[in-house]
Amino acid sequence: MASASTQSPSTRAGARPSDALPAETLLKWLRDMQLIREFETRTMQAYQQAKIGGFCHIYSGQEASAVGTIRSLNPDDPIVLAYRDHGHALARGMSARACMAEMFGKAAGCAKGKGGSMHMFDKPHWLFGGHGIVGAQTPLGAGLAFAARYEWEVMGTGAKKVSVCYLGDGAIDQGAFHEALNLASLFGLPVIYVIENNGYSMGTAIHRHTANSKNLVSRGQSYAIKSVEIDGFDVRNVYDQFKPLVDECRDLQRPAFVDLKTYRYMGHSMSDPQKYRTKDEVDGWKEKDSIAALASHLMGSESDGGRACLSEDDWKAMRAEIAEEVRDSIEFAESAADPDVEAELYSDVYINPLPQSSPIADYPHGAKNPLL
Amino acid sequence: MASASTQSPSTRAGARPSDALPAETLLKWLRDMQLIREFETRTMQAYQQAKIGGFCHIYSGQEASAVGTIRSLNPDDPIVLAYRDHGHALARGMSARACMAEMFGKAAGCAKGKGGSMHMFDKPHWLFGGHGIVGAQTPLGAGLAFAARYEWEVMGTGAKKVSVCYLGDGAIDQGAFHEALNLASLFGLPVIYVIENNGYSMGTAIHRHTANSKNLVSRGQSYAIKSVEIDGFDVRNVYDQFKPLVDECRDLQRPAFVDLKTYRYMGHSMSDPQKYRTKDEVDGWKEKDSIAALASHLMGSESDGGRACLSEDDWKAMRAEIAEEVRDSIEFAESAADPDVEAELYSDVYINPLPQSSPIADYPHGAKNPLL
Amino acid sequence: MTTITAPVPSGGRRVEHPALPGGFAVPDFDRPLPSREGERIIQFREALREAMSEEMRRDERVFLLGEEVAEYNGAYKVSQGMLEEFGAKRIIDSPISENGFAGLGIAAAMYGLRPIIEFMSWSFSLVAADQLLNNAAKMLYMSGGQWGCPIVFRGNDGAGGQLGSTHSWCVEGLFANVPGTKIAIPSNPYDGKGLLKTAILDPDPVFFLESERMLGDKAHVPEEEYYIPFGKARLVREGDACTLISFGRPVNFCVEACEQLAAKGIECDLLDMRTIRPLDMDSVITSLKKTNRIVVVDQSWPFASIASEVVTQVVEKGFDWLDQAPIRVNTDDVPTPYAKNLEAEYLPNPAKIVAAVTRAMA
Amino acid sequence: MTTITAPVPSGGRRVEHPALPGGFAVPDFDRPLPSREGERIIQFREALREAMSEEMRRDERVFLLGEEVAEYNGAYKVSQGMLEEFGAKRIIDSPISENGFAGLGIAAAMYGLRPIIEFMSWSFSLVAADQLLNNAAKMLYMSGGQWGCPIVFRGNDGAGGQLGSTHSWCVEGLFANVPGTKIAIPSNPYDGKGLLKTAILDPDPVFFLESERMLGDKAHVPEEEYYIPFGKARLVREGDACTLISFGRPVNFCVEACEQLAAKGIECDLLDMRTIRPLDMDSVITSLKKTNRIVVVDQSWPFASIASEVVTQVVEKGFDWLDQAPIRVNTDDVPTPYAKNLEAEYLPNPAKIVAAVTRAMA
Ligand SMILES: Cc1ncc(C[n+]2csc(CCOP(=O)(O)OP(=O)(O)O)c2C)c(N)n1
Ligand SMILES: Cc1ncc(C[n+]2csc(CCOP(=O)(O)OP(=O)(O)O)c2C)c(N)n1
Ligand SMILES: [Mg+2]
Ligand SMILES: [Mg+2]
Repeated sequence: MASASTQSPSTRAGARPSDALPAETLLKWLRDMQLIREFETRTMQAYQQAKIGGFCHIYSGQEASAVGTIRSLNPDDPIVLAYRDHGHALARGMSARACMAEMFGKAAGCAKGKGGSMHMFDKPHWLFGGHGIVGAQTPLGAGLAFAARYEWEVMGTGAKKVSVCYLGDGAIDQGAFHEALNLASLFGLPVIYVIENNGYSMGTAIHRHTANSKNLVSRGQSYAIKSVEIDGFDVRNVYDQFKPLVDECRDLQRPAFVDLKTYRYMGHSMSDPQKYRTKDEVDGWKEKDSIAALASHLMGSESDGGRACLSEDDWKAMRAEIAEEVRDSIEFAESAADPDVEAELYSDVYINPLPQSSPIADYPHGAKNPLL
Repeated sequence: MASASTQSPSTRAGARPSDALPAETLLKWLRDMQLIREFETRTMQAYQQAKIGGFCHIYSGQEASAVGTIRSLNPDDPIVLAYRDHGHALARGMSARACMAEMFGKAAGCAKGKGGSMHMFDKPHWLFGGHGIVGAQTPLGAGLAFAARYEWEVMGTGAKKVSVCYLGDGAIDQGAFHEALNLASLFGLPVIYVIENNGYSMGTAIHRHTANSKNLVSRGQSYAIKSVEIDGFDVRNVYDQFKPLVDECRDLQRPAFVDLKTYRYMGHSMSDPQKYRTKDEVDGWKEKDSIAALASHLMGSESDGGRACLSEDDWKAMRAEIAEEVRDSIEFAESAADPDVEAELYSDVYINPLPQSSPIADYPHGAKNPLL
Repeated sequence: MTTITAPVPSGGRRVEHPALPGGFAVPDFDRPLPSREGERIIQFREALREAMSEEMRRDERVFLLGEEVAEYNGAYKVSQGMLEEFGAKRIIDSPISENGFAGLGIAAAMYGLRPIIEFMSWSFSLVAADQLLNNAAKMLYMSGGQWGCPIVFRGNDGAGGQLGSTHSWCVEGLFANVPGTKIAIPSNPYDGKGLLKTAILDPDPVFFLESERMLGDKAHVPEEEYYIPFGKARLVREGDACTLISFGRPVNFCVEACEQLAAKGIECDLLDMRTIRPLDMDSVITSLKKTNRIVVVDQSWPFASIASEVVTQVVEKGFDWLDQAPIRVNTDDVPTPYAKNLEAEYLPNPAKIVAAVTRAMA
Repeated sequence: MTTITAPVPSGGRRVEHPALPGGFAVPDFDRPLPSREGERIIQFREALREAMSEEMRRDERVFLLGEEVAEYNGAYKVSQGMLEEFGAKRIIDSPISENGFAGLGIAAAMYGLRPIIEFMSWSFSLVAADQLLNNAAKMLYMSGGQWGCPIVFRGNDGAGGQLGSTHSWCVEGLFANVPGTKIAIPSNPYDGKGLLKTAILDPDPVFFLESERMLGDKAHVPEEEYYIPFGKARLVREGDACTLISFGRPVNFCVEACEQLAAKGIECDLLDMRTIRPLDMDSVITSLKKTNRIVVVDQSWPFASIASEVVTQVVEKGFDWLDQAPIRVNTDDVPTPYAKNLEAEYLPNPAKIVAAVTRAMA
């Protein structure tokens, strides 16, 4: 192995694609991941204090997946999610305030408090929602790719795009996903299905909920879709494998299927006693923690293959800054106004509300979303 | 190749499983297939005379599939079908009269005229219905296998059974089928999914409706299900390949997936102008006609590998007898009574009808089905 | 999507909305509709085809997707010739994956296109119920007004002539309960065209319910472009004996019943509701004030049906004008039978309607 | 299946039917129900568990299948401990494949077993709508009486506390339109147990709608075995001012409203319908004759809802007894909002019910 200390990252022998990226980029990833971690920690607290209601699914542990994949995309590539969606929303650029306020059910939330934790929508960031029904987002992923392709191919107004549709390992058991895979392959749709395979569908281990679980890629392959496994616990690795796939799908306007191995640290939702796994198992994953791993890479010396662009103090400062940002989001959410019942309950049902649509009342036009 | 003329079929060198069967068995197959062919021809006539209503899907061309597979089963192995179901019903043992009368909408029909062409049910013959919604029968196939397995395993009252679920190539695009495959594999259900792959979903050629259509077995394999292709146009071949599979699935209580290649001679339904294929294509298949092929095998000399158990006259007589049986079924259906509106319209909605279930009328008990 | 300013039909206007960059077009509904009388006699299926083709010519964002719509020219020939005119990128054959392609259309609509999704039959839409009711109907609300879903789902609805239990659904009996969609059910070619054109321009999800049994019906459909507003019932016949309320195919049975009743000197108001959501109760109550009697004819099952809703709203809004209880005529409350005689008895028909009106007059 | 004679609970009888070899058991509904008062206080979820366990002990054909029902002990702990008692062959964890496992259960029921299929929430049953409505509801009819479908589908229904648009379905607003199923909606632990036991014995498909918000509710549930008949409303309170009609969770809001009204001297009849199909209109009309006023409280959307049906049948069967138009109280006609204040306003509540009764008394 050549000593690389004097070479620029991009010319290092055997370099991985992410090695070619400037240090600031990787520092941003670290920040993104830490923001998610911190955000989720505070989300749990707020939930326990009954400030957040409904179902709430924590993303801690899976940060490398959202950050590594989203950073491989253009900002206007459309994405669509399942209900475990806070991490992707933040990685995509939603402010912690808008995200937290949504969970607090406030008018300043990304969906004016109408969506909640499972339904994070962010139009300015091309985020087509978190979706609560398992698998329901998978035909949407195909539709986003269809529309983007239609735009450049039929209308000639857009660039080639790739859409990314995230789903859990439990969602592959839904028929909708298979219909979507077939449509994507048949129509040549540039959509990448990322299975965030954390090994469990709620309390059911993957081998107990899906057949042939060691070989998920064969599901994608059976539709003649390029299908790859990615170790999703290392953000640099996610980028290294995912970015070329995005480029290829964009270029060839074809779908792909990714079995991205990851792990969630917390329960399925806030009410999960987690009897289906051992503390040892969880701790085993935590030892490889993606945030710690990236921080140590960035702190490591170049001779050890590190980036030497982050000191302990920097890292501490970054964490403090993030803690402050999240604390601020809680404060913001807490003091923000509830949605106005008069204005909001009956609005956003129709874009073009018509008289006599309901026996109860007339639908008014909705107030503008603060995010837009 | 040893001269086999003096050997019993079962000891012939290189013999296929069907060669071990007595001549009567193969003659019965021939009769079954010819009965279906003749039945369908007369069905078309009756439809054109508006004696049969609704949608009507003709099975001609595919006879080897129903007969070869059903003859590999025990009479109490449960089967379930799509809407192209006359052939299977007859092969399973439904009388031509009950089948024809059903299509004529008569009380003597297998479902008292309530089901029609697409919904052939026959409880005494363990036929759990033809089903009109594409793919809807596929979870039922898994359920029949589940119940049969539960019966011997949990209750200890039954023998090991295999259920067979038939579907068209178009049905593999329905999500229900994938959910069923996963359940079958995961739960170890003895169900064989037979895709009667006639190359078209209505007017859409298979490569235009499903991805990777040359390799359908990979769909089954991706669920770790044993998956085989069978040339389904030769009834002996169907039996030769299907019978061992049935034995294996029964023994091991496991599912299987069969891509059975076949072809339909007629349009998708009675109203299909068939512009999507050429006459040449159809004629090409007709040259290999399964009935003609079996007849010639049975007429052929043993030295040519034939069975020498059928003369031209026998064959003529058999066809005449079948023609008479089908003519009789038409006559029967025509002169049979309509369902009695008073007795039938509101019955069979509930097994245990309760007062005040409907704002319109009370539900009575149904009359007994004449078949039962 | 790159912002495309919504093309506007002549006389119409553009309305801006944050969920729809480029806004949406509203036709000039004040312009009187062209005459229903004339010589340009075409089939219902042709009227539907004209509606789609005219809007596809104006707006490149509109496309048609469904089973057998392209190369087969439509299972019922509604889209005949459209592949030739618009090409395979806009007239698109789909596999039998209703849940999948309904969802595909929904996302395409969110993105900025204007999909028309054909269900060969609405009976096959039950497998897509989740996409229709959770996603199409609620996307705007769930997203806090960020994403609308300007899409039309259309296809055959109701019994089609001995198709049996699985193929004879009247989905309006189920789906109308759900807020967030608009539901149109035309009863004749003229309305079919005018309502479908309105549906395609409308920025909200529209369920458009046709009837296989009417696709061959013929009537004058004017050359001139026209749009029929949603939520405006049509007074098909006038009379003061009783108000008949219907929508879709049974309107035609009502016409027949009215003729039979007229022969006996009983003249009825007949209202063709044309859309179910919105539901033009103003016209119903206006008529009630004249007749004081109501008969509702609905080809779906009775329990919790549109007919129940109409009766309930009549009672809520016009109780004091009622001389006696409104009467509903639905299909019978059983799965659709196959046999011809059972099916004939099952469906609403002129005789049942005449009987109901006679009862109302008693 | 090998004919198994249906086990019969003490005092009951066996009824033969060609579609069910071995017949089906009908409990002794003439026996008076045990007292609702007592010391055996358990949770709603325990009452449901007892119902299933008792029937599973009696009848080996009964099994429970659904997501997380076995090793996880139920997402809402309804099936806690059942895996241990009955083993993994009868308490079965399923993948997230509602359409698939609903269909699996349907065929198992046709074959001769007695499945209980748990939907973690009925909100997740929309993906299974085809199996529920085409297959479970119609199998007996389509097959001309050959195959019944003795199956229970059960799970949480209705808003569960800020679960938002996709997770708050009241499927009775959709599914009740369809003939062929029975629909039970208990409002308390005592009825929950008695109705579920009846549902499991019943030879027809039963949709059993629970409520996440009530699973922790506690009440006396007697030791003694009992079955509550379908189609018999329970008169929860008596009065002659107004008839309140409800089912499921909102019955509890009605009780609260009645108490508030009683404080003002207004005493109402409150009917808990307990089942929707059948619907005990006899009891409704009997009460109407006393009160001449009706308020219906239904937590599904108003349009073409059970409330619409009740109003319509009241009008059909009791028009002359009505002093004024019946009033319905539904949830608001919008997708379910997430925010706490919006959701609270959206749902029926005691204040709205009091207002409706007050309006009815005006
Ligand atoms: C159709 C449907 N069925 C069931 C549920 C309830 N449910 C929500 S999440 C979940 C488990 C999904 O697991 P997975 O897809 O692996 O995602 P993860 O939670 O691990 O991110 C279940 C059963 C649902 N939301 N939708
Ligand atoms: C869910 C659903 N969608 C559409 C239809 C209409 N339809 C009936 S048969 C058919 C084609 C099916 O083809 P295939 O499965 O290959 O069977 P084949 O007719 O060739 O036997 C279609 C589209 C239906 N019955 N159900
Ligand atoms: Mg998972
Ligand atoms: Mg086919």
